[in-house]
Amino acid sequence: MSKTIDVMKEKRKVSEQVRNNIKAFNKLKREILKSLEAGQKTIPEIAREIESDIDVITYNLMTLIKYGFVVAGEIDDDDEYYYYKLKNKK
Amino acid sequence: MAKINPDFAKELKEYGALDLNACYNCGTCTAVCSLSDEDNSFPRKMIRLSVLGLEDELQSSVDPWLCYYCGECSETCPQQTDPGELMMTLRRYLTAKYDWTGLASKLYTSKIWEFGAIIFLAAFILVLFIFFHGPMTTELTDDGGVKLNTFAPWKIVEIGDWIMAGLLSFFLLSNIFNMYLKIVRNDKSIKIPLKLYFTEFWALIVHFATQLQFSKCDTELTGKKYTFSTYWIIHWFLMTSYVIMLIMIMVFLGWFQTDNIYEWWHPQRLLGYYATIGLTIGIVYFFIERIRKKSEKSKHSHVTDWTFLVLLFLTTITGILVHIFRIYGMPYPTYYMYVFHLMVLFPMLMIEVPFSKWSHLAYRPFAIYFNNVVIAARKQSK
Amino acid sequence: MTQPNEFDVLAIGGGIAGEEAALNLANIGYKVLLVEKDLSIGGKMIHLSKVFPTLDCGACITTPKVSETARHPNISIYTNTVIEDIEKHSENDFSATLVEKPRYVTDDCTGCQICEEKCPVVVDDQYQWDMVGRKAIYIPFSIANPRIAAIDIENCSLCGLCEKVCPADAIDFTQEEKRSTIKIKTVIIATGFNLFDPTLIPRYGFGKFQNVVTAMQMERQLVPTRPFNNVLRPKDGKMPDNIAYILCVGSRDETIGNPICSQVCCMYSTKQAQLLMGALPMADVTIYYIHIRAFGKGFCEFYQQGKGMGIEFIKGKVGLIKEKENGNLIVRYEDIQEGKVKEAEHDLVVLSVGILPNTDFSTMFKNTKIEQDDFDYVKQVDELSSPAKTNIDGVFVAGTSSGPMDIPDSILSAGAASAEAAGYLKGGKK
Amino acid sequence: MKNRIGVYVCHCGSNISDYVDVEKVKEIAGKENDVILSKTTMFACSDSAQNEIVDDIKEQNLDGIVVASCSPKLHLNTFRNVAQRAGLNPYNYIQVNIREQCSWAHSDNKPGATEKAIKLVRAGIERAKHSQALTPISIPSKNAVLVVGAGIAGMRAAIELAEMGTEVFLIEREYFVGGRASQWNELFTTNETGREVVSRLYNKIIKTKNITLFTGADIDSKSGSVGDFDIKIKIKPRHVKSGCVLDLEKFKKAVDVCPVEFDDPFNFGLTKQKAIYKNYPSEFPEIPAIDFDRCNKCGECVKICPDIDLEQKEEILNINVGAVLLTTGASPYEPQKGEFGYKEIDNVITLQQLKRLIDLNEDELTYHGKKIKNIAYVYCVGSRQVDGENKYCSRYCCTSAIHTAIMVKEKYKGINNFHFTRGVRTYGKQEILYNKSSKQGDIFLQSFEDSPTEVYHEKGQTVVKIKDILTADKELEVNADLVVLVTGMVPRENNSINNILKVPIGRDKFYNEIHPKLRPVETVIDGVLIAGACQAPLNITESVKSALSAGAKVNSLISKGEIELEPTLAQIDKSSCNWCDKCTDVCPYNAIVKKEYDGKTIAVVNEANCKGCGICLPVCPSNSIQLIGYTDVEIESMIEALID
Repeated sequence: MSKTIDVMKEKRKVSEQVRNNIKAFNKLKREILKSLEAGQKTIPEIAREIESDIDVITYNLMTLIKYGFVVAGEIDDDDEYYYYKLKNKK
Repeated sequence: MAKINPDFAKELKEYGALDLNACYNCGTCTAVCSLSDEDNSFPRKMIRLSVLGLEDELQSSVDPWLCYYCGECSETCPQQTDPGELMMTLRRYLTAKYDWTGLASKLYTSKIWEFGAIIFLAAFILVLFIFFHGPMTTELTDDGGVKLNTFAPWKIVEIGDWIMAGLLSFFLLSNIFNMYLKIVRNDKSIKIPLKLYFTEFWALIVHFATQLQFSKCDTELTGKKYTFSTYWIIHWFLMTSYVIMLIMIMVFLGWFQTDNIYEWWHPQRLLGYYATIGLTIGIVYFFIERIRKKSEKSKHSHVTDWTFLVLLFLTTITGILVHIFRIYGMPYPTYYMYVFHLMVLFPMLMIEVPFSKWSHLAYRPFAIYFNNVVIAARKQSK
Repeated sequence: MTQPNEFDVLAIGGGIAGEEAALNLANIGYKVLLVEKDLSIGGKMIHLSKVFPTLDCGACITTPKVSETARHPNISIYTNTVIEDIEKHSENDFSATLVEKPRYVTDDCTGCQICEEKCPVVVDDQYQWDMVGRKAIYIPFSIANPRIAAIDIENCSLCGLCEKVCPADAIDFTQEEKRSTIKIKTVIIATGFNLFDPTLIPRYGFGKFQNVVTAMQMERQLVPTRPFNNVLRPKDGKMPDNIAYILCVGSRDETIGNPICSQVCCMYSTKQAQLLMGALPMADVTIYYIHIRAFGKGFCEFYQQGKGMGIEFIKGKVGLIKEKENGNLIVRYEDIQEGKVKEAEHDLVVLSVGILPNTDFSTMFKNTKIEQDDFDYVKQVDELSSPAKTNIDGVFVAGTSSGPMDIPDSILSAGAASAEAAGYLKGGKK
Repeated sequence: MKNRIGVYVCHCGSNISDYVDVEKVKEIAGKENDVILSKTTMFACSDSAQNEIVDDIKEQNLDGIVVASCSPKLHLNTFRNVAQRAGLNPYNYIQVNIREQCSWAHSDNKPGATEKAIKLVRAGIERAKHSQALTPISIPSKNAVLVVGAGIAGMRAAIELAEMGTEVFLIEREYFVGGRASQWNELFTTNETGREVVSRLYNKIIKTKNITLFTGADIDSKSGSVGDFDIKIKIKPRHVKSGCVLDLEKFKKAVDVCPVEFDDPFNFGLTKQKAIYKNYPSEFPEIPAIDFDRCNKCGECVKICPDIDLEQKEEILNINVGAVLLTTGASPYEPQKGEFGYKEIDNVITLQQLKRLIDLNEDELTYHGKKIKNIAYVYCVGSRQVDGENKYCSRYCCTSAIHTAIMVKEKYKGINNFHFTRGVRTYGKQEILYNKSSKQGDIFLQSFEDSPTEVYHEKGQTVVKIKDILTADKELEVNADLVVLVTGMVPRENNSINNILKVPIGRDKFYNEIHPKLRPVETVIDGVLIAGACQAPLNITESVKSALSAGAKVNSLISKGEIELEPTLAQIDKSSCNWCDKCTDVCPYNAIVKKEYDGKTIAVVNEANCKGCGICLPVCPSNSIQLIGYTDVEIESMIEALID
């Protein structure tokens, strides 16, 4: 059965920005998930590890929570930052 | 306990304030002002005192002199109360109140007085020249210049200068003393150790010479790319030019008003050129600013602002013309222009220095000095 | 499915006012068409946390009205649809052109969200006010109505995955704009409001300092379907413990052209502050204000309650905000009661942004222009005795289209519009 | 007995789940006998959750459902509709309130809240098991309404209702219509005067066919219930014959000869009034009236004008309506003697008096013969009280005071206005008035609750003093020629209506609606609606909005010819009842009547009147009364579940 997406592909072109966004998100997703493989971490810890701007980490980490890759854990001892961990790991 | 005087705002309007009553006391103006601090929080406090008509408190306040009218407050005021212009107005008001003769008040609030005084003083000079001028010789000097000193011998003019300087200083200093009484001696509860007058004296010197506060306006506090330095440089250029001119005619008139024509690099000519160029550029800049009304501080021009600029401009132009007519050997134009030059110069100095805009140059550093003394005294007594 | 093209009433805007007006008229027995430009009805209210002064949750009050509207036999709803023009021919005789934008998803969608899982694109989620990402195919929000996905074609990578995985075969990229003309007898404008964009006041650093947020962003952080796992700073995910509210951002301000008071910010800020004290028991909350406008039924008591809970109210509007290295913010303000300029450090600053008219209505009416007041809201031509009446007979205004209003006032205003519209309909051709 | 029960435990966002362990509640409920399924849901009221319930009922063939969520006040009907859509009788749906009764009430004790929720849910399940399928009672309704109070709100609602096709009886307690608005001159924002608006509306009313207006009329008694109220209206005689408009000359003479003189309430005591009067010449209805309580029946006026009839008697009129709309409005707060110098210092008046004063003074503002220059307005008198009872903000007064100050300044020369405020609340577009008054030179001062403005008399001067927070707490004072107390709103005294209709009254003493957002103009008394300033302080536009809104609700309620009523009624067992009269005595709704049946006298319930309150049950000596929907079996099984 032919897909309707082909109709759309003839009408529209995907912009460079959309492609770059996907690449950037996938890269960050890989890095964040990899970083959390080793154990739970706070946002500043993740940002330090993968040397990215902290606000970018916050945004993407929260998106990963929304789509079920990561869950929030306990808060740190200073009551400042939550720990985040992979969803399927205890 | 203080009584409210709602009529005061109307009185203040004559000095130039716009919609000061529109203020709803949000404090934005004070919060954005880079010169405002915990010791001196303005301009809202000044607006409030003006609206309520608490004259005693206004007159004992230094805040208006601490403001350099960067215009941030007026730009950000949500009620368009124009606090910056109110501070300018209060400076006019205070100038009038410091002046014990009451002339300043008349000059600020009445066009008849302002222009009448100019015409009167100009006429006085004209009469002096009509009756007492020297011979109007067409004979030129060896260099081909006009013999100005024959028509108006510098020694005699210098005596006139000194009399005028004496008068000016008397008025200005007595007004500053009046200011001192209002600002420092108003609050009798604070004891001011004599020592402080000496230890804080540096402020007077520094601020008089540099108008340092000005540069503080130029911060990126509000996140805007707003350079105040251009303004400060031009102001400083104008002020030094003016001071050089003043010193040359007051102290070194014999050296300055010569019949000899020196080479162009001679210090007499160089200083003269610096000063005239400085004055011309400055005046033209402020003319343009006031006409364009783009920056906050030049949006609203009181009649005295224009009078001052026009007089200064005429003085400069006539001074330049006297110089040109003299070195190119044109006797009559030189003589007439010289008379006209003095007819403008004299009223300008007599009115502006003790009673009007030019007195600000003295009041500002003195205000900072007095303020520092009071604050230091308050801190010591704590 | 063929839709009828004749209705008694056209209600423009599916927010709480549009729904209330539509429900009232439908209950009397009129056929109503409700047109919403967004993907879901419910307006802004459905996104709110709890609402003042009763503190019952916004969704709890909106959703029953939303479902009642959606199910009412006398109400038809077009979402994702804009009105191109409305023409009045005579009394009780209007026509309108509607343009329904393609969702690229058909009504067969069950809202299972499998497509959303697979979609590779992540862009800002406008329903969470850009604090978190969403996919290019998405259900607008969990309690959206209709709960049908839509494709954001601008950001779609055209990978076709969604179409492959959809169990209901609901993806349809061949959809195109649908234009239709309808006949109606009366029109109710309920287009609502926009929020002030605080980037227009650069002194507050919104957009530059990420820990400066709008009240709507805070509102989202306080609802159960929030973007983060708790109330957190958008910059670094830190739990804030010293929060400031700045009132009158974009209202009562001539410099941005909105001299009037927005009527709700004082109360919603007080409400959020109370909720924050529940969510973050250790947090300090400071509200910087000019005047506290707690005027409605129960509002003053609510404000006193907030004070009693320990919210600090400081009279004085913040002049500017500076950011520190650690993301904390320094606010500079004049403490009016002391008459002194001060600086205070907070770790999160909330801008209580004001209300501006949504002027979409202004271009719809073709043969007679709809009159606007000095502030661009719909002009009420007989404000004292017929508050819903506009300059066009048969066109009525409901809710915040006629000025800033809180929810109870909007609902009453919608009630008034429905009564006046019903009177007009009954009057027939006058 | 139902044996296929579905249980839904709602998170209510986090309203419930923050305190009650909803998962635990769900699990325990799932283990109960006859419970087929037990689920949690984020928002049970959301559309998707509703659909899920519908699907469950159909697929699992459920015969009873329990939703543990919020108060039934909010969502009982929502879920009854869900049941109905799924083909289940709505009365097999039971709502358990675990929000107001558990999570909110016990936010400090989470385990306790959870335990209580479990018990309540179990009781709910028991009740569902014993629930019966019921059919709502449908009663005919009359498409007619009684609107009480012919102020702007009442008149406006009457017109709109009539236009929508409902017959309207509009009654006004005073002899003249217009209420408070007729006392005010120019109004914000249109600058139309109150009287102009009143006359516009009055002219419309007399032209509208199906509105009947009675002035001098009050509710005397009420029987019946929604759809079919029988209401007796008491009409005070006007003593000036209707149908005859006195000519102006004669009326003036009649007023002249009247010997009775007293403070005119219309002008708040600023002027005197005679027993025969009209508040202002163009007042409606055009016929003057005689204040018979004050009239000494001397008969002087009758000599001048034979149209006057001192013998007229009170009339009682019966009307039958489907609903009642109360638009009885508010009164200005009357300051106590000595409150800011009121009635102690000569030149202290209220804002309402100032408004009348402006109306009465043409070229120059004088009070007690003295020319006025400085006016001090003291705000929040009778509102936002620190010590007094009125904690609420009266909403309209800031704007009203400022608007009046602008008018004073525009009308008279040389006035200075000083506003002693507690923070100006000119919300919304009213802000431009505040702006305007500031710009015209009015001076605003502000104090906080802890240091109120003071008014005192000293050396022949009235002084107003404030610690002004806008001037760093400086003490400031003004010598005022006139001190104007900006008084708030209090509800009108309506004791008779309150007693007859039993409308609930809130803490602020205004009538209380069911819910400010969901049902803002309805009261818990079916068929009795409220609108305008009797509900809360409101300005004219806001009152009219609420009045029109109520109009729409009234119309949709009664225009269909029939109304569905709750079937939860008292039911009397005919066999065991031996008429003893005890139940009729206690019934607050007059719903029980005596009837002959099968040769004996028994009590019978009038279904339209019965509210299902249950008060008759415990007084019945023979235990012959059951409350449908709350039968003894249901209640007993619930109690058992609770104590188990």
